[in-house]
Amino acid sequence: MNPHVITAKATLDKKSKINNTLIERHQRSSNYFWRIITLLSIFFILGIVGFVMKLSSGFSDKVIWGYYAAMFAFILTTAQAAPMVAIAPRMAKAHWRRPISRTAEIWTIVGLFNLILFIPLLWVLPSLEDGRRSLWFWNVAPEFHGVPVFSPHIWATLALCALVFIGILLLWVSALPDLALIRDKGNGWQQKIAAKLSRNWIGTSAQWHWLYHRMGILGALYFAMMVFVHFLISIDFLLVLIPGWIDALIPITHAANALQAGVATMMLTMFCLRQFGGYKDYIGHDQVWALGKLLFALSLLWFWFWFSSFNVLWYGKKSNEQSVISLLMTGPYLKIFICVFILNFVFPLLMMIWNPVRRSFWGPPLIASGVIIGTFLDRIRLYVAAYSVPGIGDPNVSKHELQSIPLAHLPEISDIFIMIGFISGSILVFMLATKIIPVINIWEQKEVVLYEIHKKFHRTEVKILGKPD
Amino acid sequence: MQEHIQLDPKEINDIALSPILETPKWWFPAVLISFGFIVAGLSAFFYMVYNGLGVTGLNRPVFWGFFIVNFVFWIGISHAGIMISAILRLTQAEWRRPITRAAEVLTVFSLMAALHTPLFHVGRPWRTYWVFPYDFSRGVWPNVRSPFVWDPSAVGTYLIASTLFVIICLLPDLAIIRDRTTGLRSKIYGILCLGWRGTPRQWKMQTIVGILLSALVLPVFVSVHSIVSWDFAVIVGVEGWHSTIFAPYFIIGAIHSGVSAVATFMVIMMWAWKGNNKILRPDHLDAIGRLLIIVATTWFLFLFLEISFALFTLERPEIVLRELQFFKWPFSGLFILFLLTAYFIPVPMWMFKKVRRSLPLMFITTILVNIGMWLERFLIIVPSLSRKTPFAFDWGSYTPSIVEILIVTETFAFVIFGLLLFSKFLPLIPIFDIKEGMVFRDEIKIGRRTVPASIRE
Amino acid sequence: MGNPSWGMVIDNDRCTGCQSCVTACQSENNIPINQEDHFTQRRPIQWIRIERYWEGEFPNVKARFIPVLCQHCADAPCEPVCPVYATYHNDQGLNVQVYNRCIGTRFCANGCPYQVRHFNFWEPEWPESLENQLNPDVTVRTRGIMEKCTFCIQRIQRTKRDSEKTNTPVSDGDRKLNPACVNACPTNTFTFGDFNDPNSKVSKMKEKELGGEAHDDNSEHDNQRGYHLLEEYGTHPSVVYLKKVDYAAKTVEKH
Amino acid sequence: MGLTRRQFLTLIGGSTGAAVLFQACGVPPEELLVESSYEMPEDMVSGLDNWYATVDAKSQVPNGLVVRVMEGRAKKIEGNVDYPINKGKHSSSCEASLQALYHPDRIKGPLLRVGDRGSGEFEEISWENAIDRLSSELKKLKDSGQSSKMAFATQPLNTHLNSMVNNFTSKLGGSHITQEPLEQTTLRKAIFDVFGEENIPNFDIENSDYILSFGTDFLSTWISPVQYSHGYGEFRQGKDKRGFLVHVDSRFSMTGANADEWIYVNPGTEGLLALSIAQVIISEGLSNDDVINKLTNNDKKYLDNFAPSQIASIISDPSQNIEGVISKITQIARDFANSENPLAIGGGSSGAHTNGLFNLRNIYLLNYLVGSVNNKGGIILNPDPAIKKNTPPINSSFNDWTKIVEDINNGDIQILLVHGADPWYGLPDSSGFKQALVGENNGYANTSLIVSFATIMDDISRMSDLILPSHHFLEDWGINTPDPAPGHQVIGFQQPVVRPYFENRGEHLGTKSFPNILLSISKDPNLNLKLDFEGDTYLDIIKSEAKEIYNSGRGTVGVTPTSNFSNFESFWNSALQHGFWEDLTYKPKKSPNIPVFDNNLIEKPSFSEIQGAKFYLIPFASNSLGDGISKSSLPWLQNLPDPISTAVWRTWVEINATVAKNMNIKEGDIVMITSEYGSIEAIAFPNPATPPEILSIPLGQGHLDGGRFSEKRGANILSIIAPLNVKGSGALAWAATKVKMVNTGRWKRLPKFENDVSEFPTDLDQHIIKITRYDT
Repeated sequence: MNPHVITAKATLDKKSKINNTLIERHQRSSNYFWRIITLLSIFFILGIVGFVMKLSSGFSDKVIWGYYAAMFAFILTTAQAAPMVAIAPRMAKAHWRRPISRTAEIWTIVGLFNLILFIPLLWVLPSLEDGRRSLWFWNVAPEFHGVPVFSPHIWATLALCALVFIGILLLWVSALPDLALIRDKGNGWQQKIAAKLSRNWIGTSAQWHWLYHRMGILGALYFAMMVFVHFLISIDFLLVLIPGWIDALIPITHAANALQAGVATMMLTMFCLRQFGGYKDYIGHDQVWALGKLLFALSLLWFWFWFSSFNVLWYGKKSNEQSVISLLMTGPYLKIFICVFILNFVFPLLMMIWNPVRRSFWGPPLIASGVIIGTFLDRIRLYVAAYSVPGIGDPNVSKHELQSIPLAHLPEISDIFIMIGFISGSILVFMLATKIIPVINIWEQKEVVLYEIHKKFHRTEVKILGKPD
Repeated sequence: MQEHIQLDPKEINDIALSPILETPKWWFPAVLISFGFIVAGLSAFFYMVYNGLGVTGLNRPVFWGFFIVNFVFWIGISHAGIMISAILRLTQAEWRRPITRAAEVLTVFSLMAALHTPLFHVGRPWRTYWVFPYDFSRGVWPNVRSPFVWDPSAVGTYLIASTLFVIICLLPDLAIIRDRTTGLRSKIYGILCLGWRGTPRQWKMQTIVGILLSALVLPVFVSVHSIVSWDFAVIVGVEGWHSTIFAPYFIIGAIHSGVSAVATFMVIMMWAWKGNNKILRPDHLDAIGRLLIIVATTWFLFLFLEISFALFTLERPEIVLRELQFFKWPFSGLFILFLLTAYFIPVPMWMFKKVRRSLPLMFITTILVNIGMWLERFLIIVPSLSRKTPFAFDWGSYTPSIVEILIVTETFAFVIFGLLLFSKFLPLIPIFDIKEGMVFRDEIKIGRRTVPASIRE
Repeated sequence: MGNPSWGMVIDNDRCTGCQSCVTACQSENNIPINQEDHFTQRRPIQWIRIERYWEGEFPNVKARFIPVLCQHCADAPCEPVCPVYATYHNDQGLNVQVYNRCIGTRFCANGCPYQVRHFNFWEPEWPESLENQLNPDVTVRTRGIMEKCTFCIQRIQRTKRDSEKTNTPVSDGDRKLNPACVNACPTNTFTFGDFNDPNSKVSKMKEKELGGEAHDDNSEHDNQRGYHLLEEYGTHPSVVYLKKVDYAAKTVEKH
Repeated sequence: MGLTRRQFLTLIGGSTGAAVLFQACGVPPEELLVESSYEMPEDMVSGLDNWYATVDAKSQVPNGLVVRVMEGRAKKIEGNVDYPINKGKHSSSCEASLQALYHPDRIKGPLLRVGDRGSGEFEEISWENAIDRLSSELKKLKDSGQSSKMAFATQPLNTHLNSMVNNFTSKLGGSHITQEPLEQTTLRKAIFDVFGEENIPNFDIENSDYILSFGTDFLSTWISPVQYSHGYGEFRQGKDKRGFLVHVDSRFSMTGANADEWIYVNPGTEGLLALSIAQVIISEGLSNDDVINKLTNNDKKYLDNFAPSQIASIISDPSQNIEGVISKITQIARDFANSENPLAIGGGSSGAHTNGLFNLRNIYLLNYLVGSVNNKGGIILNPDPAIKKNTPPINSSFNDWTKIVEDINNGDIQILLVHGADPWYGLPDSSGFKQALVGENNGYANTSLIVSFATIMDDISRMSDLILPSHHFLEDWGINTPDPAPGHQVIGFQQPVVRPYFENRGEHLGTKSFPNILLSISKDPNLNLKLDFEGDTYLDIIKSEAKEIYNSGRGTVGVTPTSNFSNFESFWNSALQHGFWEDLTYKPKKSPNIPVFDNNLIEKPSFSEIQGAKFYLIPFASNSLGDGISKSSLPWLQNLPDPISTAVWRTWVEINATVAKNMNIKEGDIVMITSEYGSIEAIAFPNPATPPEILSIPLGQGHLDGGRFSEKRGANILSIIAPLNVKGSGALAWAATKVKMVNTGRWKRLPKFENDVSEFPTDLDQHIIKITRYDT
C-alpha cells in the first residue's frame, strides 16, 4: 500500500485555526472566573486562620496535628500525582493525552504550596532520639547513632523539594513553545510574562529535539521522585507511628493510591474545563474514555493492594496485627473505612462495568469525584489514626505492639478551616497559573493533526494513527 | 524502530508451517531424551510413593522443600503467556504478534508441570482429590479457609482459561493446515479446527472471544500468584514468610521469570527453525528486553522493600534468619548467585541495544534470570523454615535427596517434551495474527519523513 | 455445667528434664519406636519433648529445661490452613487431629509456631511381639500423615463415658483422666484440668499466677509466674507455663 | 468488554473473596463439616481395662506400680499412688519394662549351648532336661567333695529371694556374690562409719531447704531417683520457701543442671571441699560447740589446714579465679549452716575415687555439724527391715570379684550361676574376668558350666552353657522391702499381672519363675538340699510371710490397720490390691555417737595414668539406660534422649567446647579414648558445660549381646576402667582413670533429638523459658 500524502494546505489552516482560538481563549477571562478566584481566596484566608489557631496550640501534642498531616498527604496524593497523567501517556505515545497534558503539568505548581504546608510537620514528627521506630534503623547499634543525620526529616524535605522543582521545570520546558507563541501572537501583561519565560525559543529543529529529550528525562525523574516521596512519607510520617504495624506493602499502596487519585483529579479538572472553561471541542470522548479505563484499572489495583496486606495481617491472628487492623479498619474509623472502600473500589467497579455510564461524559467524572472524596477520607483515616496513637515519641511505650486502641479523633473547628482553606488554596494556585500558561497544550494539539488521517479501507472508513519513534 | 518487512500471506504460511510439514533432524533425539527424563522422574516418584516421603530430604522443621519451590517456580513461568498475549493485546502493542502463541503454549505446559507438584508433595497422594468438594454424602467439605483449597481453584481456572485461549487462537491456523495437508492428517486437522471456514462472522466471533478471554484471564492471572504467595504469607510462625508484600512481590517476580522464559523460548525458536527469522526478528527481542528492564527493576524494588521491612523490627529470630540467608554457607553463596543472576548480570547487559538484539546473549541472560528466580524461591522457603520461630533447639537444615532432584528435573523435561510435540503438530507462530498485523500496518508521510502507523477502527 | 475446656499448667521450676513424660507418652499413644536413622534424619516423633537451652560457658554455665507439647491453642494457626479439616478445634478446647482425613500437606506443621506437629515420613513398625503392648484406645498411625499431642483424648473420653455410666461427675485431677505425662512426671511439673471449672486446680493456679491485672513479663519483683508460650503470636494456648525461678537470673531488656 | 468485567467480578468474588468471607463472617467449622464428631471414632474402642498393683523388682529401690491390663496383655504401667517410695510416679525404665515383657528377642525356653562358648549357638531343650542337667552337674560337684567350687552371681537382692539364693548356695557350700557396676558398697561403708547403720538412711529432700549434694546425680540415676525427684518437686515449689540446691561435681550432670549452684571440683577433691566448708562453719562458730568438739577432738584448729584459702587452688580448675572460689565456699558454708533444714549427701563419682571413703565420710559428717541427722528435711535413719529372719542383703565389692576371678583362674569355680547380674559386661577388662572365663587358648577348662537365668539374652548368657529363662517380674510373685526405706517399714508385694507370655508353649518350654526353679532344683532327689523355707512354691513362702505379718497385727494396708482384717484372706487380698504393707508407727532411732572428721591430708585421690593422658574419665549411668544391665535391650530407653546431650542409641563423649575446638574436634567426630587398659571409640559431643579436663561417657552401650536393639551398638566404657580400689571399702574406683583422646578422623552424625544447629541453642532473651528472680 502506498503512503497517503496529506495536502499541506489542510494542515496549515487547521494549525492556524488552533492557534488563534486557543490563544484567544487563554487571554480572555470572564468575570465569572474572577468571582471564583475571590471566593477561593476568602476560603484560603480562612485556612490560614485555622493554621494560626493550630500553631498557637504548639507541637507538643501530636494528636491535634493529625488532620493537618492528612491534609498535606491529600494534596500530595492528588495534585502532585496529577502530572503523571501527562507523563505516562507521553511515554507510551498515546495521542489522547495531547489536549490535557498541559493541564496535568500545571498541577505541579500546587506542589510549591504543599511544600510550605510540609514545613510545620517537621516539628510535629517526633525525632528518632525519642525512640521512634524507623526504616533508617536508628537504633541498630550505638555506633550508628546520628547516621543518617536528622533522618527522616531531612530526606523527606529534600525529596519533596526535588519533586516540586522537577515538576515545575517540566512544566516550563513543555510550555516553552506555547509561551513563545503567546509572545509572538498574544498581547497585554500575559504576553510580557510569556516573553520573559519563553527565553529565546524560535523552534529550530535543534530546540525541538532538545525539548523532546528533556521532557522525557524530566518525566521519568518526576515519576521516580514521586514514588520515592511516597515511600518516605508513608513510612516515616505514617507507618512507624503505629506500633506493631509491619506492612511492607504500605509504600506501594500509598503510591498506587496517589496514581488513582491523580487520574481522578485530572478527570475532574478536565470535566470542569470542558463544561465551564469552554474547551468542549478540544476535550472529547477519547480523553474521558482513556482516563476512565485508567481510573478503573487503578481502582482495582488499589483493592488488590489493600486486600493483599489486609489478608496477611488479618489471617494470622497475630495480636499486634489484630490491634493495627482494629485501629485502622474495624475500630474507631470503621465508618470512614467503609466509605473509603465503597468510594475507591466498589463504586468505580460497579459504575465502570456499566457501559452507558462509562461511555457518558458525566459518568467517569462522577466516579472520579467519588474517588477523590474517598482518598480524602482515606488520608484522614490513616494519618489521624496514626497521630492519635499516644506516646509516639515515648521510649517507654512498647514499639512492637499497640497496647490500647485510641478513640477516633474528631476534627476541631481549626481542622475544618484548614481543610476548606487549603483545598481551595491549591485550586486557587492552579487557576492563577492557568492565566500565565495556556491550559491546553497548543503545540501538542497541532502535532496530532499531522499524525491522524482517515481513509477508506475496503468498505469502511478507518482512522490511521502514526506512531513516531 | 521496528523496520517493517511486508510479507505476503503465502510466505507467512510457508514459514509458520515448515516445522509441521517437514521434521528437522534434531527433533526425534530431543523428544527421546526429554521422554527419558520423564520416565526417570516418574519412576522416582513411584519409588517415593511406595516407600513414603522418607526418601526425600525433608525433615522437621523443614517440611517443605524442592517440590514446593518447583511448584512456585512453574506457576511463575506460567505468568508469561498472559503477560505477553493478554496485557500486550489489550494495550495493542504491535510487536507482540509473533510470540503470543509461544507464550501461551508455554503457559499451558508450565501450569501442567506445576500441577504435578501437589501429587509429589503430599504424604498420601492417592487422596489429594480430597481438597475438592467432591463428597456431598459425607458432608465433609474442604476447608475454604485454607490457601491450599484456594490454590487448586485458582490454578485450575487459570489452566482452563489459558487452554481455551490457545485453542481459540489456533482455529484459523488449524484450518490452514487442513487445507495444506492431505489424507488422514487433513481429516484430523479438519476435525480439530471445528469447521473453520473463515467467514466474516467466524472472524468476528474469534476476535471478540480473543479479546474477551484476554481480559477475563487478567484477574485470574493476578489471583493465582497472590494465592500461591499466601501459602506462605499467612503463616505467622515462619519469620521469613509473614510479609504483606508477598502477593505483589511474587507476581512481579513471576512476570520477571515468565517473560525471560518466553525470550529464551523465542531465541530457541529462531535457532531451531531458520525460516522464523523473517518473522521473529531481533526487534522483538529488543522490545522484550526493554520490557524486561522495567519488570526486573520493579521486582528488585519489591525485593528491597521485603528485606528492609523484615529487618524493620529488629527482632532476634528475624535477624538470625537473615544471617542464615545472607551470610551462612551454603545459603550465602546461593544468595549472591541469586542476586547476580536474577538482576545484576542481566539488567545492566540489557541496557545495551547490542545485547538486546543478539540471540546468544539474550539466551544466556534470560536463562540466568530463571536460575536466579528458582534460587529466589528456594531462598524464601528453605532458610525460613530451618530458622522457624525462637525455638533454637529445633532449628534445622535441609539437603535435597536424589529422588527430589529427579522429580524436579521431570517437570522440566515434561515442559520441553510438551513444547516439542506441540511444535511438531501445531504452528508455534500465530499465522492469522501475523497476517492481521501485516494488514493493519501502514505508513504516513509527513514532509520528507515517513512514520509507521497502524489502523484503528 | 457447659463443656469443659481442658488445659494444663506446666511449672518450669519443677521440671528436671528427666524425660519420664516422653516415655509415658510414647507408651500410651502408640508412638512408633524412633530408630537411630530417624534421629540422624532429624525426623523423630515425640508428642512431648524436653528442650534444653544453654546459658553461659564453663564454669558459669546453666542448662535450662522446658517440656513442650501441643498447646491446644484457642486460635490455632494450624487449624485454618488445613485444606481437608484434618485438624480443627472441638467444643472441649482440644485441637484434634483426624488421622484418616489427613492427606499430609504438612501445611499445619509450618503453621504451628511450637513445632509440636510431627509427620510420619516412614511407615511405623513394631516387631511382632511388641505389638502386644499397643494401646487399643489409640489409632496406630500410618505413613504420610501428621500427628501430635491429643491431651490423651482417649483417656478423657473413657473417663467421661465411665462417669456417665456411674452418674458421677468427672473429678478434677482424676488419674484416669490425666494425660500419661501428667501421671508419670516424678516432680509434678504438670497439672491437668478443666479451665471452665472455677474450682479445678488448674483454674486456681491460673488465677493465682496469671490472673488479675495484666502482668509485666520481665519485671523483677513481679510475684506472678504464669505466662503463655510465644504469646506474641496471639494463639491463646490452653497451656499455662510458670516461670523458672533463678536467683542469679539476668533480666532481659524489653524490646 | 462489559461482559469481561462482570466475569471479573464473579472471579474476584469467587475464588479468594468467598474463601475469606467465610472466615470473616466467622462461620464455625462445625457448619462446614456437617457430620464429623470430635469424638474421633477411631479413638472410641470400648474394651474393659483392669489396673493391677505390683512392684518393679528390677530397679534398685523397687517402685510400686499399677499395670493396665486388657485382654490379658499389659498395656501401660503407672506408679502406685499410695506406694510410699514413688507416690504414684514412675521412671522411664519402669514404663519400658513392658517392652522387656514383650521383647521380640526374649528367650522362649531353656537353651543349651551347642556351638563354642560365645558363638551364640543354642538349641532349645525341655525344662526337665535342663534342670536335670544342672542338678546332675551340681551333684557331680557335691559328690566329688568340691561343692565349694560353685558361685552364684546375682544383682543385689533382698528379703526372701536374697536369702533363698544365699541359702541355696550355702547349702551347696558355694559362694553368693552380687554385682552392680557402679556399686554402693563405699556409700554403705561410709554410712556405717558415720551413722552406724547397715542400711541407707532416708534423705528427706522434700522437707529440706538447703541441699549440698556431692556428686550424687539423685534426680537421674542415684539410688532412688523417682522418690528423690518427687521430693525435689516439693523442695522447689511445694513449700512457701523455695529450697536451694548446691551440686558439687566434677561433671555437669542433670542434677548439676537443675542446681542453683553447680560447683566444679577436681575429681576426688569433694572431701576436701566438705572439710573446708566444715572449717568455715567451725571457725565462724555457726554450729553448737559440743557437736564441734565431738567432731574435732575438742580442737578448734583441727581443720585449719582446710581453710578455703588453702583448698581453693587444689579443688578448682585453673581457669577459675581463686578469689571467687574462696568467697563462694565461704558463702555456701554460711548459708548451709544458717538454713533451717540443711542436708548434705554424697555419692556417685565422689565415692568412686581411691579416696572415696574419705570423701563420703566427711561429706556425711557435715550433717552432724548442722544438726540435720534425724531431723525434718535432713538425714532420717531407717528402721531395720520389717522381715527380720532373712539374711542381710549381700553387697559384694570389686575386691570380692577379683577373688572370684582368681578362683576361676585356679579352677576353683566349676559352676557359675548368674541371675540379674552381668559380670561379662559389668566388670572392667582389667579385672581379667573375661580372660579367666575364656581361659588359655579358649579351652574353657576353668569353668565347666555357666548357667544363666536371664529373660533376655545378655552378654553373660551368650557366654553361658545353659540358659534357664526366668519370668519377667510382671509374670511372677515376689516380696521385698525397699532399701533405703522411706523412713518407716514397708513391704511391697509383687504379683503376676499377666499370665506368662510363653505359657502357651506348654510345661516343658517357655519361662519359669526364678525362685521356683531354685526350689525345684533343691528338691531334686539326687541333690535334695533342705532349704529352710517351707512350702513348695515361692508363692507359699510369700504367703506364709504375709501370714506372719498379719498375725503380728502391726501396720496398715492402705488405710486399714492390719488388725481390722477379719481373716488372713481378706488381708492378703487387700495387700495384693494395694501392692504393699507399711508400718507408719516408727520413731527414728536416736543418732549414734558422733565420729571424728577425717583430716588426713594424705588422702589425695590417685589415678591410673597412661602416657599423655590429659583428661579425667568420668563414666556416668545414663539417664535412660542406667548402668546398662538389663535395660539397654529396650527400644524405648534406647530412643530416649539424654537430658543434657539429647543423644540416643549410641555412646557419646562429652567434651568441653573450647577444648574440642583447640583439638579441632567437632560434633560427630569419632574419637578414640585410650586408658592404660584399653581403648574405646565414641562420638564426640562438645558442649559449653563439660569442664576442660573432664571427659564424661555414659554407660549402657557396647553389649556383646542383648537382642536386636542393643547388640553391637556403641562402646562399653566400663571395659577400659582401671582396676583401682577405693581405700577402705574395696569397691571399684571407677572414676579414677585418666585417659587420652585422639580424633580418628572418621565422622558420624551423632543421633540426638536436638536439631543440628550451628551454634549451641540459647534462649537469652527469654522467648521460651521465662525466668523470674523473686523468692517468697
